[in-house]
Order: sequence, then C-alpha cells, then structure tokens
Amino acid sequence: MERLLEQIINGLQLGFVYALIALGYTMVYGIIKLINFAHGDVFMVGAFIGYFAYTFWGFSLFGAVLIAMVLCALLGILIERVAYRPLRYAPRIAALISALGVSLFLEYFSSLKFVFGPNFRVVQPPLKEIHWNLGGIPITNIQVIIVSVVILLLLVLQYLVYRTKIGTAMRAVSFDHDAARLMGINVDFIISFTFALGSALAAAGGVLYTLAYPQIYPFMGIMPGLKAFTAAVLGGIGIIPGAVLGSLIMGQVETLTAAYLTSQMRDAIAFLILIVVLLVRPSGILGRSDPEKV
Amino acid sequence: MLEVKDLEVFYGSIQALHGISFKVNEGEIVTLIGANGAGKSTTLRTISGLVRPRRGKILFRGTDISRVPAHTIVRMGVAHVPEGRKIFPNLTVLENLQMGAYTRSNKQEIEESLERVFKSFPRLKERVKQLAGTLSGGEQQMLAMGRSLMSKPSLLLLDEPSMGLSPILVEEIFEIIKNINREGTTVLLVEQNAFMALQIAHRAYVLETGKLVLEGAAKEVRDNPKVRSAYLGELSFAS
Amino acid sequence: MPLLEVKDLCKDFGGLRAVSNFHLKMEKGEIVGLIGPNGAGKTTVFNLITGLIPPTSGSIIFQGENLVGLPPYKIAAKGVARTFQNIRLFKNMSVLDNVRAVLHVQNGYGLWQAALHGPRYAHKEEQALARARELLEVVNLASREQDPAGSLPYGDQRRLEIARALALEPKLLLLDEPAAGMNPREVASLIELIRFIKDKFQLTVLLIEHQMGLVMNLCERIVVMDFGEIIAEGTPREVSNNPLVLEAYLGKGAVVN
Amino acid sequence: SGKTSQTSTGEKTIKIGFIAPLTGDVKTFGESAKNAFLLALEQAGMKAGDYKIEYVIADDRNDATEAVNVADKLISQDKVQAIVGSVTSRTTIPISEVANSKKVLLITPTATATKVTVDNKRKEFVFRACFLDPFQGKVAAQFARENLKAKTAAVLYDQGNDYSKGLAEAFKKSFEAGGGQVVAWESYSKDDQDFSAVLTNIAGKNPDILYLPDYYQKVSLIGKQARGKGIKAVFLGGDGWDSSELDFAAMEGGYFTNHYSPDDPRSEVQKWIQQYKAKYGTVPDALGTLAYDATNLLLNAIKTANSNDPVKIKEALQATKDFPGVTGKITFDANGDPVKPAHIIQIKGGKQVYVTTINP
Amino acid sequence: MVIPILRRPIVLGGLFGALYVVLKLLGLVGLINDYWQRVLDQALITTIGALGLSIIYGFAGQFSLGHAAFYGIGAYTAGVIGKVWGHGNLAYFLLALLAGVLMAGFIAFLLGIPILRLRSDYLGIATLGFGVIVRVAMENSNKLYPPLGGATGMTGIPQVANFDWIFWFAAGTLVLVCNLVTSSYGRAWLSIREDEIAADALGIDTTRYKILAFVLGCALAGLAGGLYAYRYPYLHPSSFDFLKSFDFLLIVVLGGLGSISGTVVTAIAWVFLLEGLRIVLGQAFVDWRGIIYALILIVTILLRPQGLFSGKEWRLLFPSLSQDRTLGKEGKHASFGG
Ligand SMILES: Nc1ncnc2c1ncn2[C@@H]1O[C@H](COP(=O)(O)OP(=O)(O)OP(=O)(O)O)[C@@H](O)[C@H]1O
Ligand SMILES: Nc1ncnc2c1ncn2[C@@H]1O[C@H](COP(=O)(O)OP(=O)(O)OP(=O)(O)O)[C@@H](O)[C@H]1O
Ligand SMILES: [Mg+2]
Ligand SMILES: [Mg+2]
Repeated sequence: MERLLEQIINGLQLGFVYALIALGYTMVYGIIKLINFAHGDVFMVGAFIGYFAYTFWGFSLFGAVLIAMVLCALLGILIERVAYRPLRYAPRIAALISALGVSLFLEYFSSLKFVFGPNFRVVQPPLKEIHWNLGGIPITNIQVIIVSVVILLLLVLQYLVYRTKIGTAMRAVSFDHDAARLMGINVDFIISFTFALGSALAAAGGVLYTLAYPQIYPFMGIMPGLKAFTAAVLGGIGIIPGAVLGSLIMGQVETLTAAYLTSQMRDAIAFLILIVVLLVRPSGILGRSDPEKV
Repeated sequence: MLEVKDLEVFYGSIQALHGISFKVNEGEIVTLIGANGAGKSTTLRTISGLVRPRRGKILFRGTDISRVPAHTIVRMGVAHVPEGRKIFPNLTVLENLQMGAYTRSNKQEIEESLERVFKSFPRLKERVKQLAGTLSGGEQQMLAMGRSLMSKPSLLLLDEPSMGLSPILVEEIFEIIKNINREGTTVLLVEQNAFMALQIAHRAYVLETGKLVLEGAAKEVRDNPKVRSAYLGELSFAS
Repeated sequence: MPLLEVKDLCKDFGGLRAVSNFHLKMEKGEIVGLIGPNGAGKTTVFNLITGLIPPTSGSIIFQGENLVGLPPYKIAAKGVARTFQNIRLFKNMSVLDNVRAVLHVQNGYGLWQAALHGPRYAHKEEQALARARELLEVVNLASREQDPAGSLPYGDQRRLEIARALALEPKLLLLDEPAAGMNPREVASLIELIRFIKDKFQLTVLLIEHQMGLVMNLCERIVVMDFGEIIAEGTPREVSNNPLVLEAYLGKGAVVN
Repeated sequence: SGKTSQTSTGEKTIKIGFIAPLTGDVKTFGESAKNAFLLALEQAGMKAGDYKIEYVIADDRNDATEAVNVADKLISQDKVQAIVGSVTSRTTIPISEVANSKKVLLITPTATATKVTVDNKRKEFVFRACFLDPFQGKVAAQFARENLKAKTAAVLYDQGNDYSKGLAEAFKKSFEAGGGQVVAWESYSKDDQDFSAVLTNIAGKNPDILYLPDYYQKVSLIGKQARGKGIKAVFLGGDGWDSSELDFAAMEGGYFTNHYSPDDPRSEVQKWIQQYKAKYGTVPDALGTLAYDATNLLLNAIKTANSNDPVKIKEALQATKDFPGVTGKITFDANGDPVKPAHIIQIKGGKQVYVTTINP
Repeated sequence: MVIPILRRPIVLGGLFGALYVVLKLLGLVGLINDYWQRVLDQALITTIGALGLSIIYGFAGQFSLGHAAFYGIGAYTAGVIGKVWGHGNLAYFLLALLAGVLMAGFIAFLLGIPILRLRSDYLGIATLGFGVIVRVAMENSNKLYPPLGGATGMTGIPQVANFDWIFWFAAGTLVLVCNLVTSSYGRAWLSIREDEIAADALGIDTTRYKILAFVLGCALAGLAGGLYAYRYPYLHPSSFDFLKSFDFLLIVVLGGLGSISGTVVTAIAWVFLLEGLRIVLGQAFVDWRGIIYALILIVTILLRPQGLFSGKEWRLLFPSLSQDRTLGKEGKHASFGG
C-alpha cells in the first residue's frame, strides 16, 4: 500500500515534468496549429543556458531560469522569423517539415565542439535536494518546486489567453489571420510573441528539468519533447489544462506499468493507452470534438 | 476621402485588377457591382491592406496607404467587413465586439461605441455571452458589421453583406447601412444584389474582369440598359 | 408511392432542437423549395436526408426504403445527390476529375484492373471520360476541364458542384442555396440550367434558396420552416401571401418583384 | 592480393579506415575513439614497418544502414586494407559482415556483442580489443559473490542496448550459478530519464547489489535517483562507467569492471594517460583507451607482417601474443577475441581506485 | 483502342529497360563501384517505401507517422523466413518478400480499421505511437522467437537481393502505383484528401478507400523492408523507429504531395544527398554533415513549400493525366483546440 502511494508520487513527479514541457507545446499549437518539433530542442538549449548560467556565470537558480527564458525567447523569435514565417501561407505540413529541419539543426549544431559539445554533462544545480517524509510519503523540495511552477504556469497561461487583450488577439489569430488583421491586430507580432512565450516556457522547463534529472546533452530534448507532445494530444492539444491532465495521465501510466506490469512494456503501454483514448475521444480527453458543420 | 489610382493586383501570375481608378467622397455610399470574379473583393482587400498591389496608389485622406500594413490601416479609420463575415466563432459575441475595438484603448469611449452598436443591433445585445459560431447567418452578419463599427471607422468597406441572408434580413441590413451612413460613416459597398445596392447608394461603379467599365450616379447606372441586361436581369418573376 | 417521404423528423444539437417534426412528401418529377429564416434548420434537413448526421428520431423513406442509419455513401448510391451551401469541391483536382471521382460508383472495375490498366479499365475509363465530358458540357464547363476546380470563378464552381452531383445519376437532387452570391443575371441562367437538367435527367429537385426570384420561378410547391418547424406549405402564391411567412421571412416589403 | 598500394614516389603505403559515430546522439563516444586512433597513428609516426599509413575517417551516425554504406565506401571507394571501428555493436555487426565478406581486416575497439566476431562461424577477418559481454558480467558476478559476499542482487539494464543487455544476462547467470539470488530484474529504454518506478520496486527488495551495466551517462542518473529512493545496495557496473563525466558523487562506493586501471604503474598505462591529457586536455575514458589499443594492435600486426595484404596482417594479428597494451597483455583466442584480465575499480572519494584484478 | 493500351507498356518497358542497361553497363565498366551500387540500391528500396507513404498521405491524405514500423515488419518477416528456412534459395526469397508484404498489409488492415477514423495530427500521433509499440515488440522479439534477435538485432539473412531484383521491383512498384493513382481508386483517394465529407456524401465509401490506401501503402513499405533485409546484413529495431518514419514523411512532402514523380526523385535524391555529403565535406568536416543536411532541408522547403514537383507529374510516366494536383494554399488539416 505504501509502495503504491510512493509509485503514484513517482508518477506525479514524472507527469508534472512532462507538463512543464507540454504547456509550451500546446500553447504554440493552439495559436498556430504547428507541431513545433523544435520545441524539445529549444528545451535542450534552455537547459544548457541554465547550466552555463549557474555553473559558470554565477547566477542563482532563479537568475538562471530567467536568463535561459530570455535567450530562448529570442531564439524562438529567430526560428519563427527564419523557418516558419516564410511558410505562413504554405500548406501546414511544410512548416512541420521546416520544424523537423530546425530540430535537427539545433541538435547537430549543438553537438559541435565549439558550441555545447557532444558530451553528456553531469550538472550540479545550485539547489540541494532535500527529502521530506510526509506521513510515510517521501517528497523532495524539487518535486514541490516543479509542481508549484506547473500550477503557476497553468494559471498564468489560462489568465493570459482568456482574460487579457493579447490573449484574445492570440485566439483571434488562431482562427484566421486576415480577419485578425482587419481588427488592427499585428499578426506577425502576435505570432512572434507566441513563439517567444512558448520558447521561454521550454527554457524554464529545461532548467527545472535538470533539477530532477541532473544531466544534459544535445539530444536530450527528443524524447521528453515527444512524450510531452503526446501528453498534450492525450489531454486535447491546444487546451491548456489538457496539457497538464494528459501529462499527469502519461506519468501515471508509465510509472504504474513499469512498477507493476513490466518495465519493458512501459512505452508500449503508454502509447497503447494513447491510441485507445483517441479512439474513444478523437480529440483528446478535454478536446471538443465538434463535428465539422456542413 | 478615398482615391484609388491605376490599381493593378496579381495573385501569383494571374492578374485580378487591370488598373482601376475611382473615388469615394466623404459621406457617400458608393457601390461597386460586377459579375462573379470581376475583382470586387480584390479591390476591397487591396484597400484594407490584405493584398499588396503591384502598381498604383490608394490615397486615404491624402496619404498613400498602398504599402501600409493592414493593422495600421485599421488605425487610420478604415474598417473592412470581409466576404463570408469571418467572425471569430470561438469567441463570444462580446469578445468579438471587443476585438473590433482592439486598436483603441480609452475604456470609456469603447463603452460608448458598444452602446451605439447595441442600439443599431439590439439582437446582439441579447446574445452577448453566446459563442459567435452558434449564431444564425443573419446574426453573424450583424455581428461582423457591429464589430467593424467598434473601431470607429470613417470609411467602411462592406463585401456582400446580404449574401445568404433571408429577404427580411437583407432589407434590415440595407436599412442599417443607410443609418450608419447617415450618422457620418462613408461606405464602399460591394454587392451582388445590385437592385438593393443601387437603391441605397449615391454613386456606383461597374467592374468587369478587373476593369471599370461604367460609373455614375446610382440612378443613372440603374437605368443604363447595358447594366440592366448584364446585372439586373430582364426576367419578370412570377409572384 | 412517393419518391421521398420524410416523417416526424427531429434533430437535437445538445439542448437545441434544430429540426422538429419535419415531414415532406415528394412525388417523382417535382421541384420543391425549402425556405425559411437563417438558422431555421433547412441545411440540417439536407444533412439528415443525406445521412451526414443521424436524426434524433423520425424516418426518411426513399423509394420505399428507410434511409435512416445508412452511411452517406450508400444513400448517395441509392440516388440522392446534393450540393453544399459553402461550396465543397475537390479544389485541387481538375474540373474533369471532380466529376469522374464521383462517376466511379457506376464504373466498377477491380483493383487488379486498376493496377495493371487492363482492358476493362481502358473500356470503363473511356466511358467515364465521355460521360464526364457530357456532364461538363451541360453546365458549360467543358472548356475548363483541366483547370483545378478551386481556380474557377465562384459561379462556375456552383455549376461544377451541380455537374458533380449529376454524375451520381441521382433520382433526387438536393440543392443548398445554389444561387448564393450570384447576381440576378446569373440567377436567371441558373434557373434555365435547373429546368434543363430536371427534364433531361428526369430529376426530382428539393432546393433551399433565399433568392425569391429563383424560388418563385422554379418551384411548384414551397415548404417554409422556422425554428425547425414547418410554418407554411403551398404554392408560391399561397406562401407569399401567408402572414406568418411574411412576418418571419419575407418582410413587409415583400418584393418578389 | 591485388590490393597494391604504391604511391607515385614508390613508397609503400597502407590505408586504414576508421569508423565511429561522429555525429548523432552518441557522437561523444565516437570522438573519444577518434582522438585515440589519431594519437596512436601520430605516435607511430604514421608508419608501420615499411609502410606509410594513410587513413580515412568515416561517420556511421550509430545507424546500422549507414554503417553498411560506410563500410562499402571505405572498402570499394577508398580501398582501405584495414578498418578500426566501430564503437557500438549495433553498427559493428553489420560492418563486420561487410568487411569479412570482402576480406578486409576489421578490429573494433569496443563492440562487445558475441556476434561481432563469431556468428555461427568465425569471421576470420574480424578482431576486437575489448572483452566480451559474458566475461565482464561473469567477473562482476564473481566479484560480488566472493569479494563483496553479496547474496542478493538487483539488475537494471537498457532493454534496447545489446551491450547493456548482454552484461545483464551474463551477470544474472553467473550470480545465480554462484548461489546468489537475483531479486529484481528490471529494464528501461534508451531515452528514459526517470527511473523512480523501477527503483521503488528495487528498494522494496532491499538487495545487496545493484548491477547497472550501462554507459556512464545513464548510470549517473540512475545512481542519483537510486540513493534518493533510499536504496543502500552497493552499485556495480561495467566498463561503460569509465569516464570523467561520470557523476562521482552519485556513484560513490560503487565498483565496476574495467579494462585497465589508471593507478596501474605500468609505463604503457602512465604514458598513455599523460600523452592523451597533453594532447586533448582530458583524462581518456575506456572507449578511447580501447581504441588506442585496437589501433596499436593493428599497427603491430602490420609491422610484424610487414605487408599491406589483409590476409597476412590477419595472420599476424591472430598470432599476437602478450602484446603490451594499456589494457593489459593481450593475446587473441581462436575467435579473434582478446584474452586479458579484468580490473575492478572502485569509486572512492570522487576518484577511481584500483581494487583487484580478476583473470579469465 | 488497342493501340493506346499497348503504347504504355511499350513506352515504360523501353524506358526502364534502357535505364537498367545503362546502369548495368556503368557497373560493368567500373563506374559504379560496390559503394555506389549499395547507395543506389538503398535509394531504390527507399523509393518503394516512399511510394507507399505517397499513396497513404500524398493521395489519400492520411497523416501517418508510423510508416517505418511497417517497413520493419516487412523486413523482420521476410528476413526470418530467409534466415531460418531459405538459406539463399531464390524461391524462398520471393516467398519471404510476399510474406513480408502480406504481413505488413495485414497488420495495417487490423490497425487501420479502428485508427483511420482519427483526423490529421491525431492520426499522426496515433500512428507514431504504433511505431513505438512495434519498436518495443522488436526489442523483445527474441523472447517469442529467438531467431528474431531482439535488442541484439538479427543477422544471418542470406544477401540475395542484388541490384537486378531491387531495380525491377522498384520499376514494377512505380508502374503499379502510377496505374492505381490514375484509376478511379486514385481519384477516390484524392477526393478524400480534398474533402472527406463531400466525398462521402457523393457516394465514395471513404472508410473502405482509406483502409485500402493504408493497407496498400503499408504493404509497399513491407516490400521495401523485405528487400532491405536481403540487401543489408543486419536488422536492428533502431533502424525502424519513429525517426525513420520522419524520413519517409519528408521525402513525400518535399517531393510534393500527390506527385509520384516527385516522390521518386526526392527519395533517390535524399539517399544520395546523405551519402554525397560525406564526399563533399571530406573528413575535416565530418561532424557538419547533420547540420548541412538540416539546412538543406529547411532551405528546400522554404523555396518550394509545395514540394519539388508541387503535384505535377512527368508526362513520361503518365501519358494521359491532368497536370495539377497540388495541395492548395490552405493546409488540408482540420483545425481544433482553442
Ligand atoms: N487567393 C487567390 N488566389 C488566386 N486567384 C484569386 C485569389 N482570390 C481571387 N482570385 C482571382 O481573382 C479574380 C478576382 O476575384 P475577386 O474575389 O476579387 O472577385 P469578386 O468580384 O469579388 O467575385 P465574387 O462575386 O465571386 O466575390 C478572380 O478571377 C479570382 O479567381
Ligand atoms: N453540427 C451542428 N452542431 C450544432 N449546431 C448546429 C449544427 N448544425 C446546425 N446547427 C444549428 O442548427 C440550427 C439550424 O442550422 P441550419 O444550418 O440547418 O440552418 P439553415 O436553415 O440552413 O440556415 P441558413 O439559411 O442560414 O443556411 C442553427 O441554429 C445552427 O446553429
Ligand atoms: Mg467577392
Ligand atoms: Mg443553410
């Protein structure tokens, strides 16, 4: 029983880590309908910048998160400018291929010796892990931080998208660029902003990720990126709470499978459940599946 | 107020406008009629900045806006209700209207504009909380027009506002256009429903495959035999 | 036996009853108009008949057979064809292929014939080509058969949709606002076209339209809906003098020319 | 053999190919091996016997398809007579198939899978410088039973990695054969970063030993998380641990089997460490060390045969006896696998400390 | 009437025959060494697989990110037959290829029935998930049947697929696919890609055609996999994971959706690009290969967002075909979310 509880906590930690990445993913998707495969790689860049910031440049953890967010926001804007904007009026799949290209570029470029180098680096985040025991449930300060950040981001993003002027503009842009332009919305600016925001979220995710899994390397973004995206789809992509819900489910499924079924089948079962859920709810758990109005 | 000079527009290699020039004076309703594909929508899209012309000038109150981005043109006082309405289906009626006032920041003035829109379109007031996508066709058209008025435009571009509306709503919409105009907004109206358009307009232009072929006071245009046979149809409908 | 008999048809969307106790009987060769205010449920009736959405209750008997529960493609194969309110052509396919894509239904040849381009393939394709060209001729689009459908002017697209529907060799043709966005001149020629194809292909036509010119001119009988219910039914003259219809739909000015 | 190589000046040359993952997610392994390969050539003065050495470097991206292509390229386009590479079994197995069928010599520094040299039949032209999966697993099990007196062990390995899986299976077999009990047998996949579920299970079994046969980057993460889960077991692993990038703090107290010990006073060892450091600024890892030995074994055979004919070099290589490599005195067995001792190293006070040597 | 029927086989037969002879001659005089021969074979195998995805995505519009899984299923199925029973016997080789094709097609059928109801990105992610499941299955396959090798990979498949086989299989596949897409089947697929609802309402059994496209396309992936198994001496699960599916996807998209010619040219160009970069960059810049590759990818799609052939076809392959089937300005995917 106590083990089960501990496993559920393990699953929660994993789920919240996925959520950290999935939130940014789903934001960008919600506004521009682009599966931004480079998201996981921006996450990687964020983790590296954070690492440099706290190991070599003398920043605190908070400072490292901030600087990673700012630099990655700029990187996001640059990527959008160069690789996506020229494809604004092209078929959606073209942007997806461009995103794949950007993703590969970031991975291979980062592994050059004079960039980040190909090594797996062990990092020492400026935060000691503290273990608490809450009535038999083991909890660490890092878990607490990650959970709080996810909840905070969830609330902030919900507020931003549904309660602010720029959020409304974002939703308008997500529907139709021309219509948004006619409202006086600078569509290019809104999309840049969305990318900057998404990339900043990825960067924050990257730095916090190293707290839980203190190791970085240029290809570290692929799997978490893919899992987080899957989680976002599971919850209903484009829907902010859906990203968190999907992530938590993924986390539980993976953990419980590994713990009680077989660790070999962990990924297989996670994706099997994804497929089954989609068959029952074709737009994800929270997704509205309004049939196309004829 | 608006002066278009020698406008040429291309979609890729297809030329949609072959050098058209026309004028809209302050306080007028000017209508642009023409067959399908003549380039009416293209003209409006070019004025509001959605499409870049290859050649020609668009003077709005004396400044050339042919290279100005769409979102800036809105700020200058030009509002465009596009073909097919393009309301935001996933926003509520109120949010749609607020989107219309995106360029403005004075809360109180926005509130006043909102009241005016509700006065023109009382039906929208009943449905402020409803998602715009679930409105009926006529209501959506009202919303699109109301939304454009929220930017307090001095020039309103309307693209086929009567399309797909029931006869009673068509009348109502034209009534509203007249009212809007009476309250001081200049209107450039594109219509297939040439009967109605020519009834409320002051002046009219006829567009044929990207060229202007006729212009004049609305009444004259309506009585022109060529127009009668080409656009108004010489059918007598049984009733 | 009527060609089509719709009885007690209801459709709910969430809490909204979009179609309520709708009924309609159509004899072979009739042209019936379906009119009513925006949002009255007219298009929904079409969607129900063609099987795109399932009814909440009611029955749709076509040539003595209940269509309810059948998938759309089977209903189409039985002879019910339609056009769409917002044109739904296969935009990136050529004008010719738009028609031929539908023709294949009567144009069966097996996968092997298709893969190897066997003699049966050649024969059937030749027939299909001839038939498609014939239909394009009817709607006056033969000269544009190689152009992508999406590049046609709006009015031509509407007519291509009609040709595509005719390729099914339907017995019942459902037209959803075929004249929308056309000027009176174009409406007049559309009327001619509908008359012509009705005779040539022995069709029964049910059409939705807001342009009274077209409706009053073509239809022998008109059904008026409001809030999902039928509020009036009769000849054009009867309907246009009905006070309920005047109030809800035509307006006091009632300019039917 | 018709593979004559005479430069225009009449000088005799031999062409050596080098294959490793030089791009992609395990580029870092390929880089270590490449550094060592180049250093060995340089030390030899780009010469072996009377033969001037030319070399060609190629990347396999750790991809089986590319590995075949690249082997073909080196052999039929660049016309090499011998190849050093590749790093992982995933790419070395297909390369060995190609090289052996084309009668080009192949020596892999680090591919540990049995199939590399023998797959039903001995691949005559294929050799390796490292010991095989079964041997390391066996040594680790023996050390755990006899030196650490362990009774129970948990094993956690990468199911998609043949190296990791091979070691794990060999360890289990020997450990159980020696009377021990494997109480937990768990795995993960390549890109997992979170092991808490399986570690919680393992913690529940409270084993004496936690066997972690994988590369340093994975075990660093696992080690840290395992301690976080309150696992007190002694960590045990294989040569994959040997890297300066290992998380020494997390792995403190753990033991691993290795090819050599940096504490070993032999001059080959000390010279190697010192020269590598001087050239590349870091301590060489196991991959680099093996690549160094592999290259030197090859050069030595070329010198002995004094020929660029792969058949003659092959014979010389097969006859190698007590070659003084950094990883010990190397003799090849009939399968082309080296017979050499394994060293046990402990992570202690943030350093690698030599513990003992176990002979095969 | 007889003449047009015969004209095509003669034209195509002559075309491929001539190409074959030229390539063989080049090989004989030593202009194509073993390396370039291998690369050419890989290019042709990739072409077969990509043509499969072209049917599924380029024509029927079904977004699949799991194509490599079927490639792998074909490879393992065909491979294990050759390894255990075939021992280089040609009859077994052909039988094994057939088995690979059937197995890939059959699994596609079982998967397709439930899954093809999903749309656009959701379908993509579900097929991607299927790819992950297949990879895990391959990694553990030795527990079910040891010759499959599991995570250690499978060796011992007789390498009997030489250029002749691969070339003629590729040529045959190309003709077959060209024929299919110019038939009523091809038009039905395109109509589904363009507007599924309209297709349905106009009498096209969309479910059946989608499944058919999926099964045929995956069967071709299976064929490609089978040939791969007999040309490349080692099968490993990592050779068939989701990253490989992206390779097929980008070939089909860069070729231009709905263009067979584009798919063929891009598949071949793609393989030669990856290998050619080795030669161009030389050993001083080995680690730039991935970067240059990524940049070429980005630049190509920026310059030709509709793909290299943007829906056009070579007249040579399609004597009677309308010329434009590009995807339009608007992406074809349904949009969702908020
Ligand atoms: N996005 C586009 N790409 C290519 N051609 C276009 C595009 N939009 C319009 N066209 C072409 O430009 C010409 C003018 O079109 P436009 O929409 O301006 O006509 P219109 O007069 O508004 O017609 P309608 O009555 O159908 O609305 C037409 O031939 C049309 O096919
Ligand atoms: N798929 C759907 N989901 C939810 N509501 C729908 C759906 N389709 C139609 N409705 C609603 O049903 C009602 C009837 O719509 P319908 O499209 O049938 O009207 P209509 O009579 O065709 O109007 P118009 O003349 O404007 O085309 C409307 O209120 C509409 O919003
Ligand atoms: Mg228009
Ligand atoms: Mg309707």
